[in-house]
Amino acid sequence: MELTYTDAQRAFRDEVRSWMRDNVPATPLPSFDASREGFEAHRAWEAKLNEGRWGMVTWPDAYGGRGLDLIRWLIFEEEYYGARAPLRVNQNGIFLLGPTLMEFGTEQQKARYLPRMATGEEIWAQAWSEPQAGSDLAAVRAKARREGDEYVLSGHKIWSSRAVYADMAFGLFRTDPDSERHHGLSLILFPLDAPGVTRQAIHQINGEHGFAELFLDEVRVPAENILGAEGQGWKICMATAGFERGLMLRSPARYQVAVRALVALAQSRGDDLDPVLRARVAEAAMGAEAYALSIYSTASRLMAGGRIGAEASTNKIFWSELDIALHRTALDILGDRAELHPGASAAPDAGNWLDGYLFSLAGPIYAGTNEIQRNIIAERMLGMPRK
Amino acid sequence: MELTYTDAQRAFRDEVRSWMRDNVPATPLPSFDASREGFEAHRAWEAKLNEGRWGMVTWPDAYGGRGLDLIRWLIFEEEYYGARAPLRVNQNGIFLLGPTLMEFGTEQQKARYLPRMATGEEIWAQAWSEPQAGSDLAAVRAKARREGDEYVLSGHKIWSSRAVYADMAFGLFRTDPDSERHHGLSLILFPLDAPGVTRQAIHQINGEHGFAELFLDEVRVPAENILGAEGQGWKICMATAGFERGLMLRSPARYQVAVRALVALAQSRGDDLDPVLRARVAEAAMGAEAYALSIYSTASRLMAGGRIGAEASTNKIFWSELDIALHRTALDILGDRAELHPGASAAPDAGNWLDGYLFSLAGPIYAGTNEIQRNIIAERMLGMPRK
Amino acid sequence: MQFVITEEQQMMTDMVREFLAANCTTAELRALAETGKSHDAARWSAMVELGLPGALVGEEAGGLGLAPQDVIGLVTAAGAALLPEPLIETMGITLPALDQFGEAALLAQVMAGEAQVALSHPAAPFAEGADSADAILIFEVDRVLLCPAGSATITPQPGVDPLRRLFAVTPGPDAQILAEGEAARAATDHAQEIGALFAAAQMLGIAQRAIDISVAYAGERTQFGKPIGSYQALKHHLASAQVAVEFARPVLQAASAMAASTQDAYTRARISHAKYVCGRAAETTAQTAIQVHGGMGYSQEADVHFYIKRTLSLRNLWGTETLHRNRYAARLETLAIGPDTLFNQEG
Amino acid sequence: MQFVITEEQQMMTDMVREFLAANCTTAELRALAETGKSHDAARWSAMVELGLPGALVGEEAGGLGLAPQDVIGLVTAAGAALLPEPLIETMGITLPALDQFGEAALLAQVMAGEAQVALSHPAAPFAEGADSADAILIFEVDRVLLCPAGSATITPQPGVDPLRRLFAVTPGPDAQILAEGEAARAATDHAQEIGALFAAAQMLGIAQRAIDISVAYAGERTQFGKPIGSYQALKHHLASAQVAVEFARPVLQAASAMAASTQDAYTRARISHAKYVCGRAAETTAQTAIQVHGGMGYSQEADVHFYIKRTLSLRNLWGTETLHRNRYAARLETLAIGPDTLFNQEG
Repeated sequence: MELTYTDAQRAFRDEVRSWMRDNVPATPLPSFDASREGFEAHRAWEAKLNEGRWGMVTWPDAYGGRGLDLIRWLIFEEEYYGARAPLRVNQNGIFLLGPTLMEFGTEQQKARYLPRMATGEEIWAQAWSEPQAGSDLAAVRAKARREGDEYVLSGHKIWSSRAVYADMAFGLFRTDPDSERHHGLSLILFPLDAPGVTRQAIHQINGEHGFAELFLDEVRVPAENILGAEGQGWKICMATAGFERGLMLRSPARYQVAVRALVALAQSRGDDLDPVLRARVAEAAMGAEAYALSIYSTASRLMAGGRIGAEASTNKIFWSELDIALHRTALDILGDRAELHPGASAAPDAGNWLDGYLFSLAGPIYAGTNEIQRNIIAERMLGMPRK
Repeated sequence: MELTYTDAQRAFRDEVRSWMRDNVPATPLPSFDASREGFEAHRAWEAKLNEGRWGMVTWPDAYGGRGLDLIRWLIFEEEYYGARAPLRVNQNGIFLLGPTLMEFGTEQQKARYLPRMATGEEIWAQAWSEPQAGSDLAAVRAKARREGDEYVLSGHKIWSSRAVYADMAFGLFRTDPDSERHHGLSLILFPLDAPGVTRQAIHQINGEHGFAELFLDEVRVPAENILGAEGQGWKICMATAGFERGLMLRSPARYQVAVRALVALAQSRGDDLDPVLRARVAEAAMGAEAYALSIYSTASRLMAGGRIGAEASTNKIFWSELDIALHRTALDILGDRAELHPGASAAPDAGNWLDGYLFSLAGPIYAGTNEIQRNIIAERMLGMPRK
Repeated sequence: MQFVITEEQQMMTDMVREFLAANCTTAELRALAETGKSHDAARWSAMVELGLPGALVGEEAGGLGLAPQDVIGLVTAAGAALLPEPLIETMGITLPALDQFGEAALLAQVMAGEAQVALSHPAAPFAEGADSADAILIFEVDRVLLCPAGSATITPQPGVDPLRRLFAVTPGPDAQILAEGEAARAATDHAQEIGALFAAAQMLGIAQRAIDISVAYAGERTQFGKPIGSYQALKHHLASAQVAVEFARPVLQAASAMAASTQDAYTRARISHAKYVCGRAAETTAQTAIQVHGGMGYSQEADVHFYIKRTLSLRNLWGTETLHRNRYAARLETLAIGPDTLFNQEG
Repeated sequence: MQFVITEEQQMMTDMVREFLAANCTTAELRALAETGKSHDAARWSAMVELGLPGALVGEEAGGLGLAPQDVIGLVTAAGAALLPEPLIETMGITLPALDQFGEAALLAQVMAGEAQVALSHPAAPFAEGADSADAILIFEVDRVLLCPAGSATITPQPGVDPLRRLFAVTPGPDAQILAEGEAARAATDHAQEIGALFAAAQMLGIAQRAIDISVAYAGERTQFGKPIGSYQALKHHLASAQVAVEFARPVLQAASAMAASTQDAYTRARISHAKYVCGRAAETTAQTAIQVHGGMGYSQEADVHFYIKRTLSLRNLWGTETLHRNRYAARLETLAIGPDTLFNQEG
């Protein structure tokens, strides 16, 4: 183990830091889940990022990246979050579909989709879940029928993140009408403005609409929009879910920045801070640090040729529980001002803690509930009996 | 609600307190699970208690009790624990079999067994579990064969509490050899010194032997030793388990006395006590108080004609988790002396915290694991689906 | 020693529970929230009709002359129903204070449904519905003021609960001083105790309701071919939540029975205990409820979000978890403890 | 930046793990405990043979010249195996100190298996095996003493772990002062850091082993007609325990990599972090293991009890949970924090 950065890594950090200092908007952008205006402001930011070639630094140059390794990706993320740069509106694209395309896409598909992903020209939504297929994704009923050079998509998707304003979606469809469960499924990409697509915003707990329901009625897309072969959808989705739970869904830097804010909030209380709250701040900080160390360790292992396995499920559980604990601690420090929105004049220190807390409650649910993750850990990692 | 004691109740408390002050041994008796000597010392204490007519105050006078109500029983228990009187070596008898006999026994059985239980002449062990029938009690395989006026008992029992030194046991046997699961079982009383009974002590985590394995080889008992009718064993056991989890298995006073000691331990640290530990002491005290209030409330309800239902399972979970948390807090206060036995000269304040902690770890297991209790709460109390 | 709800108390609770079931459904709350208001005039009139706002006011002053323990069940029910009108504060704090300070005319108006008085207190500083009140009762550390609505400066303080319209209040020159010094301190302290007790009760109601709707949802929603409520993990989550509720309830009840004398140190410790454990129960349960509801729990389509939002308010109102735990800890260090002290009171 | 175990490190760990699997089974530990002893001479000789006691001593002094990160895997393995002989303290603290203070003769004797030196330190006051040692190394706050066995007064302090024979130590007149003042303080501080780091490692080993034996037991034991390991409640208990282990391991590894400079404030905070989370993981896991084993877990028939007992010692040795959490909290308040400080070191 050698836990110090090389000079080249330090220089890279300086480069990112300097660019972010010059380019991160001074005032936070409006939320990309609350209005078209906020969404487009984030798209513009993605374009700006791309100008600096920061769209996705691990991708090859040809697709708009810099061909960097995972340690540099982590350094980039640290500086990105450290600069409080805008959240990535295209996270479904760059962190989920991107790696999937890299592994399962054709050369044409990579060339067609990745560069526009890096520039923010095409912002992606996910379209996997259905009303009766939440944790049980294999219960997908939406259909894709092959007709000549086209697939015709029909069905009802739900919990499609970003789909209210996004341009494109990647969805799971049953291409074999006689198949059951995880057989006969395919992953198909489709434009959200295609005829036959109706989007309906879901009002989430904080009033924003980060999710949509999608009603697909005979939506026609070229047959080349299939990712991988017909019937490979399940396998590809599981690989994508691996990325999701694994390295890229939640940057460790996110929690380290949140902890920095939490410590500042705690310190603003001076000696009035209750020692139990001080201890909870310390525990949250330990959690954020442990998560970061774990991701660095995984990144090192992957760079040495390893792969992500079932242990990725432990990440999902850990960060989602950390996120709730961290935000609860902040609310407990805020006391009777915890219920106020940041805009309330009586709560100059309220910040985004309330919103962050509400958002954190989704953590144990989405990208596979923590119950499912614990099943996976027990059965695949520990080898406990399925039935 | 009227939460003050009547004058008569106060007078009763004074009477108990005064008797205990005069009679509780100044030095603690040796453990009844560690040696025959300790066991017999506790039997002698039971006899002494009976002289004061304190064997089981809720029982009718005819059986050695005082015919008192449950509130007075709680007051008795408070003074008993408050005086740090010896643990009841016959708790299997007075708290489990006693109430069961009262409900299901014949007049002859009551007259035969209850008075000797009150005096400690007969100390009882429980003989339900078997190696393959732990949480799954309906998997019992030990057999009772009717031959004329006798039952002939054979089988292998385990986790029989007190059975190493006790006189009698109440066991669950399959009287119908063709029966399955909870059908065809009967509850039969048998002497532990009968020919064919072999007892083997189980060394528990703290080195004592509170449990035994029993090997029964054609043990003959009179047919009148059956409690209830043949085949009623399951129903009766479940009623007994209700008493166990319910009101009488764990006196609230036990935790209130433990909390008093915990507070004293914490206060002996003065300003050195870490505030987080102070908070945990407060939480333990709240738990002990909540448990006591809950039992008072249940007792009042029972006196008004109510019955104990599935909510008894919540008691078992609550006190067992409280017990662990309370003792862990004490060990954390003791710090580097926590691992020492009370006899160690370097740990004058170690008390019985270590032993209490180890004992507390059995709480979530015995009398039905907490997993089983949570199933019961979910299915019977909340009405969630079984399958 | 009778630790049971009396028949009269149970009847009162049942009556209010039925009223709320008929008149305060979550569908109605959604409709109300969409209007941007937080009070429904018709529902308030009906509660006035039932005499509820004056429940703790003496009969000689036109109230029902009840004690805190008589209404703890109805406060719990109001919590479960997420009642948005300020019944609990009005009944528990505002009207008894108006009575105490001889404001008979305003008291009578409020009991007749002809006036509304909003409330501000150091432990609950933002006055709910101050914009539609006729006057604001302001407890300060050593003053109690009654301020005509027109004279106060109120600043909206938008919060998480769509059914709580909050305002910071600065009393104006027309504010009338009801009490000062020791009398004011006693009144402000008393208000905090009742506020904490009733906040605890509402949270207990929320906790049980959140369990109940989760059990219902888990019985209907299927995944992998069976109801999700048949999975042991969800069963155990909800069973644990129910355990928390079961051991908060008797603490709350005992606190309510002692609440006639809020100066008593044992009473205060028990109110702190109740606030602490009811708050824990509500928060754990609301989180569990969201988890059971999955994505629906994170949306506004299901009702769950209402419960977590109300809990976010109530947990920190009338003293935070930290404050109440520390009060309880101080009791351990200053008053006798042991099994015979369970029902102690001073004097 | 290379956050991976090197091949050499892995080989060392595997070698020791295999040695322990062959020579330190729980059956052997039971047999040893029954003799009333806590050390097995043959096993110690074999470890001496492998050069393990001198692993951290420089090659010029006859040791292996390794760094803490090179042995963290073997310390973890020793924890998992419940190794009763004092390898960890000897290797980590005693021999490096003898080397530092120029006690070359005694150092050589210990490395040759010809002498044993027991250890006492303010953060681990009771010297294990002092009755069979030739000398006792005594760290005090500002003195370091080496006391011939015959000169020290030792008082047995019976403890929970049958494989730890503990003694309170009072140095006698023949005790030799190895260091005083600043030099002693630095040595005592350094010993505490290494002690905490290695206690953390042992607890991590215990945690993983306790999970592993529980998984095995849950796969064999049947109830209600199926293995208890197929019940979701047990699966989730063990999965949660595994999560705790997964996020303690990288903290421990990082701490070991920084442990060459224990004066560094970042290093100390990370060692505290490691001790805290490894202790939590071990305690939670040992409790879970007892629960999974049911009645057997509460008896001495199964092995589980060994793990909880060793954890009871290690959690409070070399600084309690409270101390380490407070040290970590102080770091937050005095050193820079944020995503770019993860691998910071002073100077």
